[in-house]
Amino acid sequence: MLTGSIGAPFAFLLAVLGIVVPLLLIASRAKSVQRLAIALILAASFAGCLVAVFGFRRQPGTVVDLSRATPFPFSFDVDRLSALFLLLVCSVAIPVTMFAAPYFDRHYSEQRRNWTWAFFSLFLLSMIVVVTASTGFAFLAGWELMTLVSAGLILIEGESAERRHNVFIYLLMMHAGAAAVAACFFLFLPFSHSLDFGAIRAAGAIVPPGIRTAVFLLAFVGFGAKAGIIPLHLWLPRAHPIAPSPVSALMSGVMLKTAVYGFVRFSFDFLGGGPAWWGYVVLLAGAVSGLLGVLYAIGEHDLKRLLAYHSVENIGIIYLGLGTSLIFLACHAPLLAALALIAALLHTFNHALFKSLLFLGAGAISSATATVDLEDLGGLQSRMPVTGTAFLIACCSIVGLPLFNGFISEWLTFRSFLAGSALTNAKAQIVLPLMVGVLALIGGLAAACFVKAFGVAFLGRPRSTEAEHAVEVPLPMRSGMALLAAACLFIGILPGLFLRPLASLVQGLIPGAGVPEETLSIARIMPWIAVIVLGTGAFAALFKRRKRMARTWACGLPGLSTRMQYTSTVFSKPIRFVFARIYRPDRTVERLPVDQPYFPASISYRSVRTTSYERALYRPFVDLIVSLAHRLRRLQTGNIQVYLLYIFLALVSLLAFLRFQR
Amino acid sequence: MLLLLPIAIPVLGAGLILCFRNPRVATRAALLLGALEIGALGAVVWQVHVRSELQQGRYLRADGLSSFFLMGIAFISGLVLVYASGYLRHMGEGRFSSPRWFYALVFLFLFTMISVCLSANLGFLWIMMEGTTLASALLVGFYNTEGAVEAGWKYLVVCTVGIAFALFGTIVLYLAAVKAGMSPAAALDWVSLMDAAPRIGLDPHLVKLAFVFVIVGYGTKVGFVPMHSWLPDAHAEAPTPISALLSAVLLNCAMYAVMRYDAIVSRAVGPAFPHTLLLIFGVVSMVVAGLLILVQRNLKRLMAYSSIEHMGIIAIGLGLGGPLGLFGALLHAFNHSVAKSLLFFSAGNVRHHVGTLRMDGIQGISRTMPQTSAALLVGGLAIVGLPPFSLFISEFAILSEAFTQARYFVVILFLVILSVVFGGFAFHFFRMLCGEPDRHVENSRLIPSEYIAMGIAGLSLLFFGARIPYLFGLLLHEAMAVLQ
Amino acid sequence: MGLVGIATEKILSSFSVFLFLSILLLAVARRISTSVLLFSLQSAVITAEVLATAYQEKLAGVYVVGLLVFAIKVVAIPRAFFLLTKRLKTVRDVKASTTPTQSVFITVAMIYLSYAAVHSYGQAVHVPDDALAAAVSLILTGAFLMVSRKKALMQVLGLLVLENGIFLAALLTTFGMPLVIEIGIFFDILMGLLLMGIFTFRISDTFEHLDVSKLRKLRG
Amino acid sequence: MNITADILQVLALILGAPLVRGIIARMKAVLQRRRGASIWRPYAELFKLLRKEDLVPPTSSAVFRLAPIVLFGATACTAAFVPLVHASALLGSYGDFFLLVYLLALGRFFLSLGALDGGSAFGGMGASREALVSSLAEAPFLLGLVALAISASRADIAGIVAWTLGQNIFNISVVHILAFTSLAMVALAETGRMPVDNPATHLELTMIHEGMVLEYSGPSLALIEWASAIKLHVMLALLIALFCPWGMVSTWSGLGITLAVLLYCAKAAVLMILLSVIESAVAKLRMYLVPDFLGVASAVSALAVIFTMWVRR
Repeated sequence: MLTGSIGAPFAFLLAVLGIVVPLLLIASRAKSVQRLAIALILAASFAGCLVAVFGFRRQPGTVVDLSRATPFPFSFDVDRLSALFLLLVCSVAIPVTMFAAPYFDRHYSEQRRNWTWAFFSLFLLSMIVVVTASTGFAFLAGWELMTLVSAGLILIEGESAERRHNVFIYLLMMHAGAAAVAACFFLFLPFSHSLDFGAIRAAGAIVPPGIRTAVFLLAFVGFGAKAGIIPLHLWLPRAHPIAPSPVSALMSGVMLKTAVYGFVRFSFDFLGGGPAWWGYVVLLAGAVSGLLGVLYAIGEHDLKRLLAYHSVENIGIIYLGLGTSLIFLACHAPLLAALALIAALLHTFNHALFKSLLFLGAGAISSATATVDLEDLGGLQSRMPVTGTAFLIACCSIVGLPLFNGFISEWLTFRSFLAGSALTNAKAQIVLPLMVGVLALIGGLAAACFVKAFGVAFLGRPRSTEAEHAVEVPLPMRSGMALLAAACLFIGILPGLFLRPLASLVQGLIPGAGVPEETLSIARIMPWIAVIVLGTGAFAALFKRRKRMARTWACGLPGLSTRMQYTSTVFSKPIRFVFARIYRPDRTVERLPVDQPYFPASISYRSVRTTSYERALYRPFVDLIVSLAHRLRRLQTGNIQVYLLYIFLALVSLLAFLRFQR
Repeated sequence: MLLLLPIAIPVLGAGLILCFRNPRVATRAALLLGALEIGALGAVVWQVHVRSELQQGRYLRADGLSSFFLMGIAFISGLVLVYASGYLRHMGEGRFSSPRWFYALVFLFLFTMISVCLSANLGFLWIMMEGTTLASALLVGFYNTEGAVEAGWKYLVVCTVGIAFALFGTIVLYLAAVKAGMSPAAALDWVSLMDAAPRIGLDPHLVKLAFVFVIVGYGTKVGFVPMHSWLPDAHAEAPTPISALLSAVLLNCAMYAVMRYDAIVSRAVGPAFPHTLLLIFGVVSMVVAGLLILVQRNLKRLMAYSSIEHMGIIAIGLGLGGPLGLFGALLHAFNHSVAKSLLFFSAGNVRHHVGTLRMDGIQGISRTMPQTSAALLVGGLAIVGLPPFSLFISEFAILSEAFTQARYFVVILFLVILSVVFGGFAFHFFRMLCGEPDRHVENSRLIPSEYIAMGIAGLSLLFFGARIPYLFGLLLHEAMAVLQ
Repeated sequence: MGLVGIATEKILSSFSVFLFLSILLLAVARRISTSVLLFSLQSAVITAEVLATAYQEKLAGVYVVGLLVFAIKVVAIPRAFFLLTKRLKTVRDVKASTTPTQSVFITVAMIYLSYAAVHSYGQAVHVPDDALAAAVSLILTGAFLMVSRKKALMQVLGLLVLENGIFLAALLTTFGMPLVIEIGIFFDILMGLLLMGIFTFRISDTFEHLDVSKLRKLRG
Repeated sequence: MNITADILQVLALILGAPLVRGIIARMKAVLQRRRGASIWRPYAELFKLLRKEDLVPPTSSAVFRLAPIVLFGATACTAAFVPLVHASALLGSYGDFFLLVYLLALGRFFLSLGALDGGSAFGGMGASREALVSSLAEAPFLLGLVALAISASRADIAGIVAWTLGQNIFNISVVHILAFTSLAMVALAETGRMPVDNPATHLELTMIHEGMVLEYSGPSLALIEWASAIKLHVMLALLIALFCPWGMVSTWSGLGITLAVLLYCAKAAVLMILLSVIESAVAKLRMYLVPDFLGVASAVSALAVIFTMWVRR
């Protein structure tokens, strides 16, 4: 039942999250019970981190096996890849739980709060099950549960028509994605005869090429839908913003990573890489998602939608790394493949840290000023210093500036592109170095977007009374954010501590790969860079003496009003003007009354900036199915004679089938 | 002698109940009779488990497969009787539409279905199957409204025509058996037919002709697509407990009959022919019913089409045949009946409190009727085959079998239709459960009988999703052994 | 061989022509009463064939079945029909959805089809071809009647013709199934008729007409 | 031994930066037939500003005063990567050009935030335009450097310089020409020189870099001006080191060093003349023509990368 040293804590983790906490919360509404539940969740997450760290060093083997109880084999195994993602889930869960405790108290009534906490712990459980499952059945059960529980968490917040529509799209796309993922597992059945990961891994070699391609494409689509790759990202900017902030932090920071885990598990662990065009498909998807994701983000002025689009961009960067690694595998360069995979996995971990911090920051803003619309915020840094600083660190990390963790993984991705030029394969030699330009453009635009996001939200003068009277969030929320910010800085300045285990993990996945030299050089130089920059900065700070207040210069006018500041829409106007073709905003200008254009009573201007994928890509497909259904509905005419005719026709056609078959 | 008990109780009970004029007494008597009936069925199931088969004269016999379906009938009829006891409190006192007539017909209906499962002789099986149509036709037309009469008439005529073809199929099989040298008395007996099957198979054309007529005949009762037209009308117009019985139990009995024939024919002429037919009907039913779910306006018709779709899934399971396919088909039959009865119970509550079954008239019931909408949600999630519930297990088994046999065409359709149905159900349930409730619907709480019925159904869905009980597993494997 | 033996020989070989005749007339019948009369004639012919087979095959059970057929299908059912048509006071017209000429053509096609079908299976069952063909054409015409007639009673009649066809086919090929099963089948047919009668009354009460094609409220 | 040389190089780079600006200003004035201020004026300006007090808007937050410090720290750090006279730089062999580019990006990021914190329209306008220009400039910047790295098959700057030293002066490959053009164009955009942004202007509507620093005064303004001077000098030194490093010495001998310094000053002078000629001859580009300017730079650098494949064969 529980094997190995980490079996016990892992079982404790599952039991607490899965059974103890939900039952406790449903049973009683007392405040003490709820605090106990939160404490249990924190303890379980901490145990999860321990299991992940110890799991890293031990030989992989089933940790917890429930197969005797369940109809199909249902067991868990913490090998190196699972350990990394388990660490990711649990390490992000601790600060998010600390943040969520006061947040839920402030936002929800008594009864809803218990349901939210119950679903919260089930949500964590489902993600842990997904990343540590070692049989197909357990993985799929966790996968569907994750979608259901997250949809439940969103719906608890409210039931407006627009929210329902978004959750409906979310559930529909996730279910279709899950069907593709299920197909991936089942395609191995004729060869592995069981859905146990070990059997699938063994069968990976004897699977014919046709099936391998089918599995890869299904995995790409199935996990791409959950990760939010561009054509399949429709649900992401709709579902994340409407979830409560701690939940959208978990969804954006952690749930997307389970999709990356699934894709890596299939393309590297089970299939062990494939022909080169696999890599190019993933590379293209990554580039498109990265570019379009950041461009749409720049157009947004709702902070949470902006962050959701940035998840699409960062997933794009992760897929760039994965694509490069697949290309190197196809060109038989295991060392370079290892470098690219390390870059992708590190960026996955980094993204989990800073994206959840960003969403927690957005949550802090929304609980302090009851709005996340950038047009109404401003001047929050002086009112909410800790949130501001944490948000600033997260912005620097996501943009990939040195001294922060985002830079390490982007730098490794750059170096893997550069290393691509050393390949003998002509196509890769050209495409990969050019990808440097794409990633640089993504990085530049991300910098522009987050200057806007942080600058408009936190700096300058408050643009609304709520922002004016904003007050710092309580201690647990601040400590949660501080924890994540510290982690971002720590990995940014001392990456070595993290890169060595990652290198050993990747050696397991890619046979014949040593430790890439770049990981060592970056680990050596980053501390020096930090010393120089901070030292010079400290030296420069010596010159600063007395500070005198003086009103901002307003070209001699009596005083600046808050409306004179740059808002987020105006800030992004130049970039949106340059990339107008991508946005294709549909503007509607309406003059009332219509017959007298020159004496308008009122003129209203409305422009929707992001291109509507729903109208272009999904609506025709859905309309086709519904029209087919309507045509079928006409078959049920209501007349009994027609029904009898159907039976006789069926009989006659079967008899004819029998007659000719003979 | 024990086999006579489960048959005698409903028949005598039906007669007994008729003479209780007072509705409350009739209900209590019905509950008592129901308990007796379940006890008798339990005893039979236990005896079969102990002695692997029970024979009573030439016409009654219980083996592993029949005991599995008997257990299903016992469980669902128990739930229906408990629910009906609460449901009938607002039924009028018409000449024919009073509780005592209702219970009498219900027990007659149970009698016919139990004897279908206990029949050893294919002719006797046909007679009792025709009996189920007759008993339930009156129940479908019980409310005597325009819709009910129309549904009752269509149900009676279409099913009788279907059953007539099944009779012709039985006769052709009987002919083939007699031609192959079996004595007339033994030629309809299932066990001897199974033993003599290879000999009968020497002249395959007659056996194939017989199976074609049987699958069209009993297929009408199961609700396969070209012959399904009666099902949505009958289930939508019948009173709720009856539509639960129809959907959950009657369709399974019809499928039981198809299984019996499938066993004989596949042993006679090899599984290729019957399984291809089952697969064709299964896939066509699933696709057409799955698409029709999208455009339904009436809640009960939505449930009816979902039953057709799930019968399609069971047929696909049977058509695939392997160990997992059979396991999935049988398990799916049981799971579907539990989930479908839960859904019909909640639909009945919604109809009573909101006043209409048209889904655009039902709005925001999660606030006005919290428990019923919770039951509706649990039923909906289960019927769509999502993990925590038991239907996910059986669909998982059927999918594994389909992939092991590398039938990619079936699998693609299967997965696409599952997503389409999920979309349809999500669309309908979101509109009903969320949104602002219209004013005049007052908040309502469940009465104890409804609470028990729905609670047991919901809990068993969850329980079977996590772990199949040991005894149930044994029964399942004995049933599979019979068909192998 | 005796007079009776020759008679039974004659019956089995030539009576099927009367069945074909009854089918054609049924196709063109305008009124319900003539249809019922034709049905009882048809059943009488079948009773004769049953008794002939019983005599030839020396099977006691088949005699009982023959008497049953006579009692139910020749006497009881037509009487019930006449009672019903009188009580329901509805228009006696059959209201077919196909013109008489079309019906005849279709019935002839049915007869041809049944001959084609029987031919391929006929020698496997070494039974006089035309008798089996008559049985199969009865089935097909019964089906056609149910589909084309709009009146509820005519649909019931179509069903009965269908059942006649099946019964005859069963009798010719297998000389009747075990007696208990035969009796059970007859009992079921009777109960089915009883219920259809009840429903016909209900339809005429609620809808004031018996036109089945107008029952179209439940759609989609 | 060469640690001290490297540190000297870094100090020379940082301290010599205002001088470079002074010389360029002087050359422009001479070209425009004006006397122009002395080349040491930027130093005087820095000392003046350092002695003044720091004016801070009341509504701004701590980021306003933090921005110049981080900008100066980051830009000074980039100076450690570029070799002037000695073939290796302090961090030349460890860090590569990605690090250099992104350190510059760090400085720009905080400067833009400082501009927004001022709370005036000009800060926002400067920051928004800087966002556009810098985001479009990063791609050609990196692609140009990648082209050189591929032809030298080395990623660190010192390695590229060492490789170019080994090449013969006259067989200039097409990759180098294309890379030089694109990097020169990017340098103009990065340092805010004429075609993209007019450094000397105070006309609100046209300025990008000046718009951002409008609110700053006293020591903060000094640090910002000094940092932009360092960035100009670093770009200059980078162009010289990557494209014509001949004359650099690898050993620390007295004669060699003086010759190298003289050669470096000559090369720098040539580039400065070129820059001031451009600044005097060319009018400032309209705001929405800058993306096309940078588009050309990225196309040229992409072409350079593609040509590396054939050149090396």
